[in-house]
Formats: sequence, structure tokens, C-alpha cells
Amino acid sequence: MFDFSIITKWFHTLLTGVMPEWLAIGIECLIVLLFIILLYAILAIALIYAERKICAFFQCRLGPNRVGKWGLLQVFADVLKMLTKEIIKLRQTDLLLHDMAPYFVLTASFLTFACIPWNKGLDILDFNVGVFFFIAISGIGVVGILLAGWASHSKYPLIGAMRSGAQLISYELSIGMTMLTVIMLNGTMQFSEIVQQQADFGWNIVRGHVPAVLAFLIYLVAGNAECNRGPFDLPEAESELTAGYHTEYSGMHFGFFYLAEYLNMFICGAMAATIFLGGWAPIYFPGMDGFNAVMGYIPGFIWFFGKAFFVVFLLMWIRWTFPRLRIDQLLSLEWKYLMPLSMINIILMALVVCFGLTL
Amino acid sequence: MTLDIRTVASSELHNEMMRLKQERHMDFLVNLIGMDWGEEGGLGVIYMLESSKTGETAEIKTSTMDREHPYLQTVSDIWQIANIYEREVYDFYGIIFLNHPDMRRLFLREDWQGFPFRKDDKPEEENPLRMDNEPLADTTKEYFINADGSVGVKENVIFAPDDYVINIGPQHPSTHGVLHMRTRLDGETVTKIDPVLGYIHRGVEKISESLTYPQTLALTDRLDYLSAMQNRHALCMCIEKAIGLEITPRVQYIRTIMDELQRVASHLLYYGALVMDVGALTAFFYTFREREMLLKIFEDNFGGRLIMNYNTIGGVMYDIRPDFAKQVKEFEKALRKRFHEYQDIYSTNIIALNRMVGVGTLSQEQAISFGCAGPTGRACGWHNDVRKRHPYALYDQVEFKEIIREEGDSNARHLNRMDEMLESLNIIDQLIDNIPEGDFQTKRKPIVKLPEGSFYQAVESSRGEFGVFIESKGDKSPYRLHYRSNGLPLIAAMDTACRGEKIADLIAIGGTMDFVIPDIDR
Amino acid sequence: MALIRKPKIKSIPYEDFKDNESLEKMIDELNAHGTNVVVASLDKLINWGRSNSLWPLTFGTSCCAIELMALGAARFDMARFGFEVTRTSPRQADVILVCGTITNKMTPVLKRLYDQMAEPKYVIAIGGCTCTGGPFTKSYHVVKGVDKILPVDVYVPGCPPRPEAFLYGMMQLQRKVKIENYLGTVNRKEKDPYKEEAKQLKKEIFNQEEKA
Amino acid sequence: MNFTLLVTVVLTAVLFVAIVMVLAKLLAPRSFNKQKEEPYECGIPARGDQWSHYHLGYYLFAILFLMFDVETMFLFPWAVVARSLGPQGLLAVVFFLFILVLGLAYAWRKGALKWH
Repeated sequence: MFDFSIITKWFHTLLTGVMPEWLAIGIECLIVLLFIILLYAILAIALIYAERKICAFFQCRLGPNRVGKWGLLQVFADVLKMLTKEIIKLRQTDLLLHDMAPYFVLTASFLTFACIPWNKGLDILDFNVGVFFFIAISGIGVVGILLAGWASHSKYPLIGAMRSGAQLISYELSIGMTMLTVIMLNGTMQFSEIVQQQADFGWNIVRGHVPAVLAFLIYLVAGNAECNRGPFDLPEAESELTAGYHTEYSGMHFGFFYLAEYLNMFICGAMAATIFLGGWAPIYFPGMDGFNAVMGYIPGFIWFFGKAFFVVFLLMWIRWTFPRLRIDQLLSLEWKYLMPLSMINIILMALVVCFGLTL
Repeated sequence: MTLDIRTVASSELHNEMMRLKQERHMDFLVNLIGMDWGEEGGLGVIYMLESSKTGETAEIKTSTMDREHPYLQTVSDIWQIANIYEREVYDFYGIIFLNHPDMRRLFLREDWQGFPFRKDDKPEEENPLRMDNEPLADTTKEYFINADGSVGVKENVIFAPDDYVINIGPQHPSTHGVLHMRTRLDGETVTKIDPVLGYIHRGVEKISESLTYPQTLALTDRLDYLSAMQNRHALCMCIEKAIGLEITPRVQYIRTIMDELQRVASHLLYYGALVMDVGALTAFFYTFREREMLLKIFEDNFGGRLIMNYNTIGGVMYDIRPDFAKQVKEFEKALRKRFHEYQDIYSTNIIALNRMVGVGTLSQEQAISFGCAGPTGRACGWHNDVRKRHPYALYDQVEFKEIIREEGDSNARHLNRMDEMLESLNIIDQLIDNIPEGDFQTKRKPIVKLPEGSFYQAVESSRGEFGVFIESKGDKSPYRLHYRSNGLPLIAAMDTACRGEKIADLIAIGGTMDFVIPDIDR
Repeated sequence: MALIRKPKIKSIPYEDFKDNESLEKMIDELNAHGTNVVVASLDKLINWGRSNSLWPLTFGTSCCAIELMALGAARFDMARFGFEVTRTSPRQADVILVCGTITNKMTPVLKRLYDQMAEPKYVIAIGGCTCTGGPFTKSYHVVKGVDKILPVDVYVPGCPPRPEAFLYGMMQLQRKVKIENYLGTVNRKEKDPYKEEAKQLKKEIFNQEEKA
Repeated sequence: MNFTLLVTVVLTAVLFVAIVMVLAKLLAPRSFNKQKEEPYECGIPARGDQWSHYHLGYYLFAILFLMFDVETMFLFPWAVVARSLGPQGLLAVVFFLFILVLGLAYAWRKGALKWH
């Protein structure tokens, strides 16, 4: 597998050769900044387009096909429209909080986005407590949503925000616990290490067999709930709360929430791919050397995106199939089913790990 | 049918009504119609009662000569639905019902001047178009008689000042139009609903009083646009029976088939709307796929997709096309084949079941007291199908089941509608091959004049009993034309059904009740 | 600037709307003055985006709303034009499709919804009732034409109009958006006339709270 | 390097929002009317104070979350070394988890998980 860190190291030495260290780091940071923004924007556009097309196919429709070839430019038109839309400020809102909410949501989204290992050696934030960090910062998004609902000074957003507060924090527990099982399996909290181990010993979902599969399923449900989608879209709940916590947001202000929603879906998928499906590690069958070699030639980021988009597709499939849950059903699903199940799963995984039963 | 209305003195009314309810089991208040008989007759009310056990009917009328301060006794303590009916009468005629707990206007703005249905009222001159927001009062008035015979007023509270009240509607994706429900919440739990109606009140009944009979037909389609065919069928039948016009068998066949097709179309849309309310968007598109086939049949035969204007007095507008039977059979085959898809994606889905089973339960007594006829009442075990109770058209010649469930919850209402769709197909099956040859229009005089008297005709529309009441003075336009709305009782029952449920349930219950607002507001 | 550009509508076959007088007039007005090249190009880009992303507000009062549902469904599929993102909050909607009769009681509500929408906003009057009052002109409680309360951009007559007519109406609106001058005309920035008033109000509330 | 990058990413997010907001403010029109600045409630003027007393049915879940989240946090260090600690470590943690489950069972029994 091609190691991207070779390029970054070479680039670093190249820069430090002609300029002082601080300038080199500054330039690298600038490149990282541009890289994140570009990737973020491209992914957002791709995801929104994919969602509209995929849901159209589920619903026996065509989806956007007039703007550009196959409607490819539809999302660009939407972005332009949103940029030129008035930003409404309500008279009695808490203006500071109202304006701050998108910052919180996007910061959380960007930070979690930066945690994802794209390829071998290509990860922006790679702490040795990576998983911990990931869980911690994904909590910032909740603050943003709560602020948005509270500061709007309106009843529908308030109810939406309260719902989303309860929902997001509840499901965060399950996410934490499923990640715990993975950490146990791999013995590290560093995302790059986790993926490296999977490249060496096989994907976690195979290696950890029963508890890992269980953890993966729990993660899918909880992750789906974390991105406010599918049957768990209660904070927005179009048919109940008109538009939920962002009812009073207009123009680009609303656009940020829209953007973050889709990116969070991708992050959820990417995380599932990273910790369960082997991240950038190619598919590998013991004993089939020729096949393995061919697979090894495919670049890691393609593997990664393939897996991430597969999970994203699963999430879309679920979203466009199921009716919405009610708030009490939603909470009892988490607290009475998923939580005890993930606790049992931790012990199961601990047994598997301690007695060396991994595949 | 021609009504034989018994007059009861206004002072005796309450006792007489109580007696009817208790002794003759008249527990279904079909209609409560406000009337203005001018200077000689005064203002009054016609009550139409029916026994849910024996099927007996009774018609009572009462009146008061005082036009300045018309007072009548309330019956809202006997039938719950009278509460909202009496508010309607107060709104239109200004008749104040003593001891009625909530004497507010029902349809018009609270600051509306005058009472538009009185023959001497000129509503347009007194009420210019107003752009200011409607004041929505939190208190209401109750009138009662003091010991000394004078009328006293007391204030009843609807919402206390510190209640958390949220407006659901009029512009809300799930109120199926412009229903406005002021909902008091405790957290997410609904503790009270106060429906505010009239956002689509078009005064159809009032307009009809100045139109000739054939002209009034045009407005029925636009009442409950999802039962357009059945509504118009009711009015045509009422007029035909009043003037004694015989209908050819061919027309009877066509009308019956059309009614059932309309029912299928309506229930398909109901399913689509319900699943959208509950958040399963994809299922919505599945029903519309089949509904478009049906609309194609409508369009081919009468040129209209939603509003067909098909029935006329004495027949139908055009003859059916030669390939009508083939088209209908094709549609039927397609629907039967794909019917399981609806069940798979929604009706048997575990989330959907959790959302519907045991939610929004109405007991049989409540359903009858509220007069919730149609699939809603039949979900509570009440046998109320007009097609069985008072057969019209060909319904006494075809075999069909009356779909009854006992649970009375959202799920029962939902499944009732789904089963009714198949039952409608069965009815069509029996008729479609035997449409007899003949005229599609009976010859009649160009000017229709009804004999003096009161006439009533009910049909089973897609969501309950739709009735047409005509009072004629022998002119070419009706003296009073009243439609029994099949949605108004459902709205009245919403408060009972939704108390203690969550906001999300409120939406789902509204979806399974399946009301159409223009039919309620008329 | 010497470079002057004559605005023209690209991407729509000119013959398709040639018979439309009001659009013709708008184009003539634009051509009479001409526009700066840079501004015009930017305008064109922005208008392209705006016209292709008209998100309707879910607003239906009666029969026409059912046809609006049919428009969203598979056979007509308004998603093809990018209209499918129906927003339920007026803050995020671009165009209000007034589907169905507007009554006197509904008038302040509709006005309020329109007022609460974010600029730039458009109105399409759909159905006979909305255009003129339709079969209910005799009624004491029906607004005879929604143009008495809102500035209507496109009228779609019919009772109810077929979904194709809806689409045609939306496309006409697209054309209208495409020939607008965005910069300088549509994106005017008003001064807040209530600023002082609001400050006063806030002060009062603050004082009251202090007292309490 | 990691913390420099962390700051960079945070800056990226803030800059991204700020720049886009400035751009949007430059491009977007502004108009004023009284109704626009009032809260939206389906086209009806809102009743009473928007920030009035609202029954929070969710606060119990927030408290429970706090409890359990802190507890699971303690599990993370063990999870990393679970393999090397072996069955002995597992036994200790099972005891810890047992207390956790007991807590959940207690909350369940007390009806804290029931939605009010």
C-alpha cells in the first residue's frame, strides 16, 4: 500500500530547505486549510446530488436532470441561490447566539472531518487519543443545534432543539461504547493505528466476528441517529415541527445547517468504514496472492471512499424506507435496547480479546 | 327523501331531545341546521336524529321570533357534536344557545360584523377585506338564564395566560390544508386542542341560495374535492327524488362505479398523505403511481382529473367511453397486484405499527356522540355505512362487506381504509361487465323547480356520511341548502382523541382521520 | 465603461416565450439601458443559480394543493427542475405557490407568510380562485384575486390547473428571474426603519426587568 | 505539529463560515417589515412569551447521560490495554460494568427512562 507520508515528508524537507521552519509550517497549514475546504465542499455537493438522485430512484422518479447534464449543476445553482438570499434577523432573538450556532455546528463538523484517515499517511488530525477526541468534539455540534433552537426565540425551533439535545446525547453513549469495543480489539485509540492493524490482520468486522458485527449494527443505528437522519429526523421533523431547529434561519445561515447535515452523514459513514470496514485497507483473502496483489494496486483512498459511500448509501436506503419514530420510542430504543446491548457487547468483546478468540 | 319535520316549542326543546335520546335511543345527531324563515317564521334550528341501533330517524325543528336577541336551548350536553354545530349556527345566524359552554364564532373572524346567513344581512358591506391579524381570544362566553328569567353571561377560560400554546396550522404541511389547531403542550404531550376553522370558508351554502339548482351542482365538487363524484351524486339524487325524476339503469351503474372509483382514489391519496405525515416519504410515491392511472381514466372519460363535474340532474354529463370497462379492469389488476407493496412498506412496518396501535383511541360511544361516521366510526365498531343503512343507487343489488373493526385506534382507522379500497374493487367487479345499454341522460324540463318542502339525501362519501339538505319554497333556487360535512365531526373529535398523546401522534391521528378542510369549512 | 452588453436570455429557446408580452417588455427595458459587462456577467451567473433553484413554500388551501402533490409525484416530478425541495418554513422558501381559494380570514395569514419570506421572493397564483375568485366570486368571504394582497408574478388559471400547467407557470417564473437585474435592483439593501424603535423597546424591557 | 493542525482546522471552520457569511451579506438583499421580525408559527402571531416556561421532559436523560458518559470514559484506558491485562483485568472491569448496569436497572425501575 502506498504511503502518503513519504510525499508529505519530502514536501516538508523541500520547504525547510529554502525557508525557515515556521514559514514552512505556515505554508503547510495553508495547504491543509485549502485541502479541507475543497474536500468539504466537493463532498457536500456530491452528497446532496447523490441523495437527490438516489431518493428519486427509490421513488420511481428521475430527480434533477435539467440543470447541466443529468442535473449535475443543480447543487451549484442551489448554493448560488442561497448565497443571494436574505439573512433574516428576528427582532427579539439573542443575536449573538443566533449567529454563533452555525459556527459551532460547522466547527464540530470540520474537526470530526479532519480526524478521518483518508489514506495511509494521509490524515490531518491523528492523535494518539484519536477516538476520544472524535467523541469529544462531535459533542460540540449538539451545542450548536441547541443554541440555534434556543436563540431563535420561536416555539417550533425550541421544541426541535430540545428533542435534538435529548436524542444526540443519548445516542452518543452507544457510539462511545461501540468504539470501545473496537479499541479493545485493536488496543489503540489512534485512528491511523486502528486502520494499520486492520490492513495487517484483517478488517475489524471479520477479526472481531460476532461482537464486532453487533457493534457495527449498533453503530449504524446510533450513527444514523447522530446525523439526525432517516427514521430519527425528529429535530427537523418536517411534518410536525415545520423545519425544526432551523425554522428561523434563512439564506446561507440555513445553508450551513444543510451542509453540516450531509457532511455529518458522510463522517458517520467514513467512521464506520474506518473502524469496522478497514478504512483504506484493501480487501484481502488469505491464500489468494494474485487477487490480493491486484487489490493492493488500487489506491487506498479509493478503497476508503468506496466503503464510506457504501455506508452512506445504506443510511440513505434506511432514510427513504422507514417512517419516523416518536420521541419516547426513540429514547427507549436507545436506553432500553441499544445501551444494554452495547454493554453486553463490551463484555463479549472483552472475553473474545482476553482469551484470544479473534480471527 | 322528503322530510317530515315536527315542531317543538323552544322552551320544551331540551326535555324533548333528552327524551328522544333516552327513550328512543336517538344517539346520532346527523345534522343541526340553522334556518332563517324570515319575519313570519323567525330564526330556528332543524335537528336530524338517528338511532344507531334501530335506524329510526326523527326530525325536529324549533324557532324563536326574536331577531335581536334570539335564544335557544343547547343540546351540546346530549350530543358532543352539537357543541361545534351550535357554534356554526351562532356564527351564521346569531342564535345564542343558552348553557352552551363556548359561544364563539366557528368559521368567521371573531371581529366579523353581522351574521351572513340571515336573509337581511349584507355581509360584504359591513366587512371589507381586512389585513390586520385576527384577534384570537383566550376566553369565551357562556349564556345562561338566571333565576329571575334574565340572561346572564359568564366567562369560560380556553387557555390560561401561562399555558404553552403552539399554533399548528394554518400553513402546516400536515394539517391537510388550512386547519388551525391551537394546541396546549406540556412538554411534548398534547393537553388540549382548540381547532380554529374557517380559513377556507367560502360560503358555498350562502352562494347556492342565489343560484339555480343546476348551477349549485358546480360547487359540490369543490367541497370535498376527494369525494367530488359522491358529493355531486348526493345533490343530484336529492333533486331528482324531490322532482320525481326516474334515472335509467345505465346511469345508476355508471354512478355507482364512479363513486367507488372515487373512493379508491381518495383512499390512495389518504395513504399517501398519512405516510408523508409519519415521515415515510417513499410510500407516498407508490400510491401516486396507481392514482395517476385512475386519474387518467377520469380524464379520458370526463376531461377532469380532480374535479370532474360529471353528474347532472337526471343523468351524467357524457356517456362513458367504449374502452372504459377495459381501462378500469386494467387499473384494478394493477392495484390488486401492487396492493401488497403498500402493506409491506408501511402497514406492517414495525415503526408504523408502534406509531399507530393504541394511539388516538375513540370509543364507540364517543364516535357516535361526535357523529364520526365513515371509516373512523367503523373503526370503533359502529355500523354506519350509508350504503347499508339507507341504500341508494345500486348498493342494494351488489354484495359487499361493511368493514368493521373494534379497536378504534389509528391503526384500525388505517386498516379500515385499506380494506375498503379492496371492497370497492369488489363492488366494481360485480358491475363493470354488466353496464346496461340505454340513455345516459333522462329528459327533463330545462328549468328545475323543487316542490315546497324539505328534502335530505345522504351518500357514503370517501370519509363518511355526506348529506344534502334542501329546503325549497317552490322556486328555481333553494331557500336553504345545507351540506352535512363529514369532516367537521372528525375535527370535533380530535381534542378527545389526541389528549395525552404526543405532538407526533397528533399529526398521525390527523392523518388517519383524513379530513378535507374545504369540506369542513364549506 | 465603453463595453456595453445587451442582455439576452440564453438556455431557453426564444420562441418558447416570444408571445409573452410582459417578459418581452422587461427585456426591452433592459435593452434600452444596457448594462456593464462585468455586472451583467455576474448577474447572469447569479440569475442562473436563482432561477434553477426555486424552492416552493408548502402552502395549499384547497383542490390545487392536491395537484401540487401530484406534481411532486413520479409522473410529473418537479424534482427534474430542482423544485422538489419544498420548504415548510417561509424563511427558506423562494416562491410561494398560492394553491387554492384565499378567504378573508386567510388574508392576514397569507400576508404574514409572504412578509416573513426572505428576499428575493416570488408569488405564483395557481387556480381560478386565486387568480380571480373563480366560482366563488359571489361569496362574501372570498378574496377576488390574490393580487389584491400580494404582488403576483405568474398566474396559472384552471380549476384546478393540470400539473403541466404548474410546470409551465414555474418555467415562466424561471424566465422572469433570468431577465432580472440582480445586482442593483433585486438586491437592494433597505435601511432598518425600526431600529430606533427596537432599541427603545429593548431599553424599556431592560428597565422593567431591573425594576422587578 | 498535531496541535498546530488542530488550530488550523478550527481556524478553517471559523474562516469558512465567516467568509461565506460576509459574501452572503454583501450579495443578499435586505428588506424590512414588522411581520418579518416576528417568530414564525404557521402564519399566526405567536401567543405569549416565546421563552416562557416549557416543560423539559428530557432533562432526566441529560443527567443520566452525564453519569453514563463519565463512567464509560473510565473504560477507555482499560480498553486500550485489555489484551495485555487479560482475564484479571476483565474481572475487575466486569465488576465495574456490573455497577453500571445496576445503575441503569435502578433508573429503569424508578421510571427515569419512561418518557414524561
